[in-house]
Amino acid sequence: MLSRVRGKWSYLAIAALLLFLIIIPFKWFLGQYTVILIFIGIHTMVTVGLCLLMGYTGQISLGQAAFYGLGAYFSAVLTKTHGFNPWLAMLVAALATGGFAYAIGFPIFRLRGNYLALATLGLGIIMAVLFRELDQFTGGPTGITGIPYLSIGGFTFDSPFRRYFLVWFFCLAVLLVSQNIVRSRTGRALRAVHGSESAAESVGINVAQFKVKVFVLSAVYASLAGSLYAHHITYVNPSPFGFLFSVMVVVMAVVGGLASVWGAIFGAATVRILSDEILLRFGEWDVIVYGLILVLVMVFMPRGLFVALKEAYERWRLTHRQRGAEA
Amino acid sequence: MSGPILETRGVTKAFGGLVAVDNVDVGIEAGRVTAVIGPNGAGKTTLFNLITGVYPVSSGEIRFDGVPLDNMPTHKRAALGIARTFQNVLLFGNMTVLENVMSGQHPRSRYGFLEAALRLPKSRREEETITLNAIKYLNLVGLGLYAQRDALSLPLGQQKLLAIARALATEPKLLLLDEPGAGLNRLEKQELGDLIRRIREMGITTVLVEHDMDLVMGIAEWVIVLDSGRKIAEGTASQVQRDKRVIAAYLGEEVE
Amino acid sequence: MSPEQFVDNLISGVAQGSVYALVGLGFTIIYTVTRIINFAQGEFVMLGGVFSFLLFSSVGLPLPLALLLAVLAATVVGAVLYLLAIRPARQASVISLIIITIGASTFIRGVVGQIWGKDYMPPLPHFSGDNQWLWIIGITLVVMVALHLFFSRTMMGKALKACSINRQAASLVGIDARSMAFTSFALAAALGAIGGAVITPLTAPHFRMGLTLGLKGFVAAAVGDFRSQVGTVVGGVILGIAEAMVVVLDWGPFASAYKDVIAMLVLLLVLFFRSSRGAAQEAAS
Amino acid sequence: MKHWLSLLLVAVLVAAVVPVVGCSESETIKIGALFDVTGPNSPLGTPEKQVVEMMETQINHAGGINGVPIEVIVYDTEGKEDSCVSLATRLIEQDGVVAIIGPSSTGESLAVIDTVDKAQIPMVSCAADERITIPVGDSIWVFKTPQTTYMAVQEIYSYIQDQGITKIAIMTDTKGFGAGGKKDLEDEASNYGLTIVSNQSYDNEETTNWDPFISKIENSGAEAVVCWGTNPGPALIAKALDGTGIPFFGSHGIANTKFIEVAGDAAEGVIFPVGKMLVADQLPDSDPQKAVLLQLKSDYEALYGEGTCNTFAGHAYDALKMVQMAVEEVAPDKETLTEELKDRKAFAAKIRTEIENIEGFAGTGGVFNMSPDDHCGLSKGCMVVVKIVNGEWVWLQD
Repeated sequence: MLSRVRGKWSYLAIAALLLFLIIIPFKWFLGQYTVILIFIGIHTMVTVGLCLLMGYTGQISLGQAAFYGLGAYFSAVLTKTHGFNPWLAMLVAALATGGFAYAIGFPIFRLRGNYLALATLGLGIIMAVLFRELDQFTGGPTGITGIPYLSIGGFTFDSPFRRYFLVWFFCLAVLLVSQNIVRSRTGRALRAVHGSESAAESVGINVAQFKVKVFVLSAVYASLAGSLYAHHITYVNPSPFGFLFSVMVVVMAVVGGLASVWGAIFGAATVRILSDEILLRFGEWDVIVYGLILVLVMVFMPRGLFVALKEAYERWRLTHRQRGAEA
Repeated sequence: MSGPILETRGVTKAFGGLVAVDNVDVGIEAGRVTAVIGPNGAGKTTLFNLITGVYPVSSGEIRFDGVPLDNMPTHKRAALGIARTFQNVLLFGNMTVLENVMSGQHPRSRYGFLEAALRLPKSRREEETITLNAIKYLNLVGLGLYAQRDALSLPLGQQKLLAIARALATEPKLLLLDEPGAGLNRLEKQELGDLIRRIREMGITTVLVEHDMDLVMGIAEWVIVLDSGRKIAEGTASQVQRDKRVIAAYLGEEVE
Repeated sequence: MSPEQFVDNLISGVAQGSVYALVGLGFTIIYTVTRIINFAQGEFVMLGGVFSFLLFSSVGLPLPLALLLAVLAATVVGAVLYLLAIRPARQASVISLIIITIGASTFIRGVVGQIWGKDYMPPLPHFSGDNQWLWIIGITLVVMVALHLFFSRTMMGKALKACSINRQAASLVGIDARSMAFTSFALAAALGAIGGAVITPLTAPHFRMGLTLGLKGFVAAAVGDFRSQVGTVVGGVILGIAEAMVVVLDWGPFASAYKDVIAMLVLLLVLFFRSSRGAAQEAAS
Repeated sequence: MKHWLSLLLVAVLVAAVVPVVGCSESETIKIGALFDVTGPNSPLGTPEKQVVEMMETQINHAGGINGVPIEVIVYDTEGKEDSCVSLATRLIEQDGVVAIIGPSSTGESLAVIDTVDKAQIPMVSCAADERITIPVGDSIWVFKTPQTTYMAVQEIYSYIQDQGITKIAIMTDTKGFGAGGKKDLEDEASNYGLTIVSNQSYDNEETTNWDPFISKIENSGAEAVVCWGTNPGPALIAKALDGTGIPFFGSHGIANTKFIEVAGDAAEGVIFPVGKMLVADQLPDSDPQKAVLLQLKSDYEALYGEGTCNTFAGHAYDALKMVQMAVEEVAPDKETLTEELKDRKAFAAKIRTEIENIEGFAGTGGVFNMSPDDHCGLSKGCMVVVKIVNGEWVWLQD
């Protein structure tokens, strides 16, 4: 059980990751990779939410782009049009998006399985059209430009280098919070819902409520990610918040390994690095190679990269120990 | 004996034209082990589902501890103290043995998303209690050694015990066991009988649906017989065995 | 709007919906046999359209032959997809298989764009006169009757049906689940390609056309819960009519731009209705 | 076997992230290009990419710029704003480009402005929307080459007015290009004595059933349809309109042979505003653009086939040409150029200044006169109205 990687190990892993993340921008990575890492952070936040929803609770969502977009647009409109403080806008965005998810959560989660997939897909499509068509608020297809940067006191996050730390601060916070939730009473309740809804009800778990709560949580994560996106690019338009984004998040979640919070980083990083780094070397063939790699990864590592790596490591450790014992 | 902990009055459940439970009045005495028996399709499991709130009743009333249950959802009934197991076990396959039992502690713990997310002291304190209690119930059913195994890696007999432990972890007043003996061998059934007696000693009222008459005769202090959705007899085991209607209902049916 | 126009638009909506239904049936057939939601279904539609054009215009085959060969070619692609990408992934969970189909879809789309260009191709000529919509409805009906006969009369069809009802039981009576999965992919590809081929006289085929038509087919299939062929056809046709009627009835100034929203809302209503009825039925069984 | 594969994959990922040690400091002028080659705008991005690749070869064949070869690094954005931003950063930080050409679409261009502005690298966009360069104050580092939608609307409206038409139906693509057109069409109609009697939007990639739209137009009493969008929507609408007798007016979004191919017979008689590329051979010899247009056309079509050259290739051509001219202006000989290349930031800043100073440059899109207040540099008269006759474009001179 992934969630049960015992405490010591996972904290060691977090420490290593932190170290890695802090060193990266200063070493050769300065400048070059910060933007990709920013996007990995932003997408990880959305993916973690979906991991909680899909991997732990067993509820599919093909509409996460809607919440991501709501976060971005709330931040954009509130700061640009209404002159809100960006942090306040971000908070309002998260609350409003969460509230929206809560409101639609109860009717949507009366549906199951394929119907749920369709309903969330529909939600995504409807929101994408609204972003485009409500142009008195959203600026239509060309969107909103000149969104201000986030800042603390006199310190403005006006360079990718600075925003890198900002985004990963949020991303790690989201990961930690998710990890804590997964290992708690609440996390067990979520997995119980995945395991068997009837049995979950029979031990006093309010199934409908937990589904909605985790849906709201995933929406809040996506909204925060969207706000960070808006303040990073300083521009929003409808196209990053369409159906294809929702599908990409599902791909990231599955590639990372659905039932693991930390796998989300692997998933987001793999997809992002593939498309923005490795595949560039293939020129126009990039999408073809991307498709091929996706198929191969899933054929050979059906439970995702994170699990595959962990298993590979354990096998290595096992053989290593045996050899040590023989010697 | 302090009177019935659970009472049904004129409970009826119809699915479309099919009446699965027809005007059933039963009273379950607190602290007793009661068995519900009857041929296949008699409505035993449906009765359980009505008591636990899986379906709403078509008509009639169910009172638990004097409280009318009406349309109360299943999870609230669990919180009130009604626990159950399932014919098809329904363990949480994505958890370890211990975690299965820990999730049973859900209604007996309070902390939620926020405390969990921030790992507030409350969450840690409660989590400790939950773990200790879960281990207690695991030891009670004799699975303490397997705490860290994946739940579904256990053989069927132990899975059924685990399901009972999970139900016990909700700290119920009333425990409903749906065919706990099905699929078990003789030895396992004996152990099950012992376990049910121990549960009784803990002061928990137990109702079981069971086909194995030896098991029923061995542990049930009161037996209720259903046939085609109707209650046709009730009494002590020996009283029921002599009842003509019961014999008639079972004629042609497989009697184990 | 004159009554004739209204009827014409209704017919066009039904025909458009028939195409969605054909695409959706592909989803349904693969799903019932394998539990996979095949995100590459849209690419079969694209292959049907693009191949029809290429065989007709570039190779110069007569139209009926071009259409037939295009559908056959797409069918082969569907079968190969199964053999190369789905079958080797034995341990994969259903969600991993779904991601495989997403990867395969990207791959197929990319290859077609690379080989035959990324620009739009001209529409094919109408099959006859100016009544392509009627052709589409007619062909869809024929396909549906053929499917019905296939599932009820032929050995293979019955085996597929058995497989979709209960795989374990089917394998107990000697039906090879793998060859059924293979058949389902080929059949789904053929259905998608027929959808792509019949719509080609009314649209400009190109390598990305599968994205939207695939999505619409998904919606149609989802209305049928990916199980019911009748539900899929109903879903597709409702979607087609809703899209046409939104434009025709023109509620407010933005109606045409909100086409997808309204079509989606109509479908969601159908869904909630179905699911509340479904819950009642489930309880009854 | 399987874990080997996983390890291999990880190794590939790591290898890709670790930069190549000791990048060779070869003497080239690096210019970045961001085009949507595989995404929704690939019909635009593909010719844009092809034309810059062709020019790179041409320029280097001729000895580069003042003896220093240029290197155009083209990345495929797949039409995604976020990819576009990280690729722009990559061009700037890793590849060390002195200027960027593209992106292909309005959304991507607006998304990437903050990045180039902060990095202080000049960018010449190939997308049409006015908002990319208006106001210039948003970023002094951003230029663009295509004619604006506003100019095109003015051209076609004044033509329609001359025909004595007063009631029009407009059909616009919901995406950026069409939405920009919709706004200008609505705003300008009254200035030309036109009333919009039917105003509909369509999704270009999604719509296959055009009949309901056509019915609405027929019932509105419109005397003409003005359709704003890129292929294939306008072509399919023209086809669907065929037989109703309502004339079809298009935008510069349909300025390619694809439109004629897709619309078939319905393309006959279609009238639309466009840059002069399509009618280059009909221009009088006095037209300053004629030579450059014919040259590009023959070069491009020699490489990629007859009838392939279109205005989108022209936009990228103009963009690269401007950068080339600015470089030549900054460093008129090899020595200064070598010197300039040592301080990339300063070089980029000088290139920006020189692009802003470009005056009287006869490109494919028109004669560009850049200034600190105008980063598009085109004025009315750079567009003409053409009509499709026998599958050819014919210039309708006033």
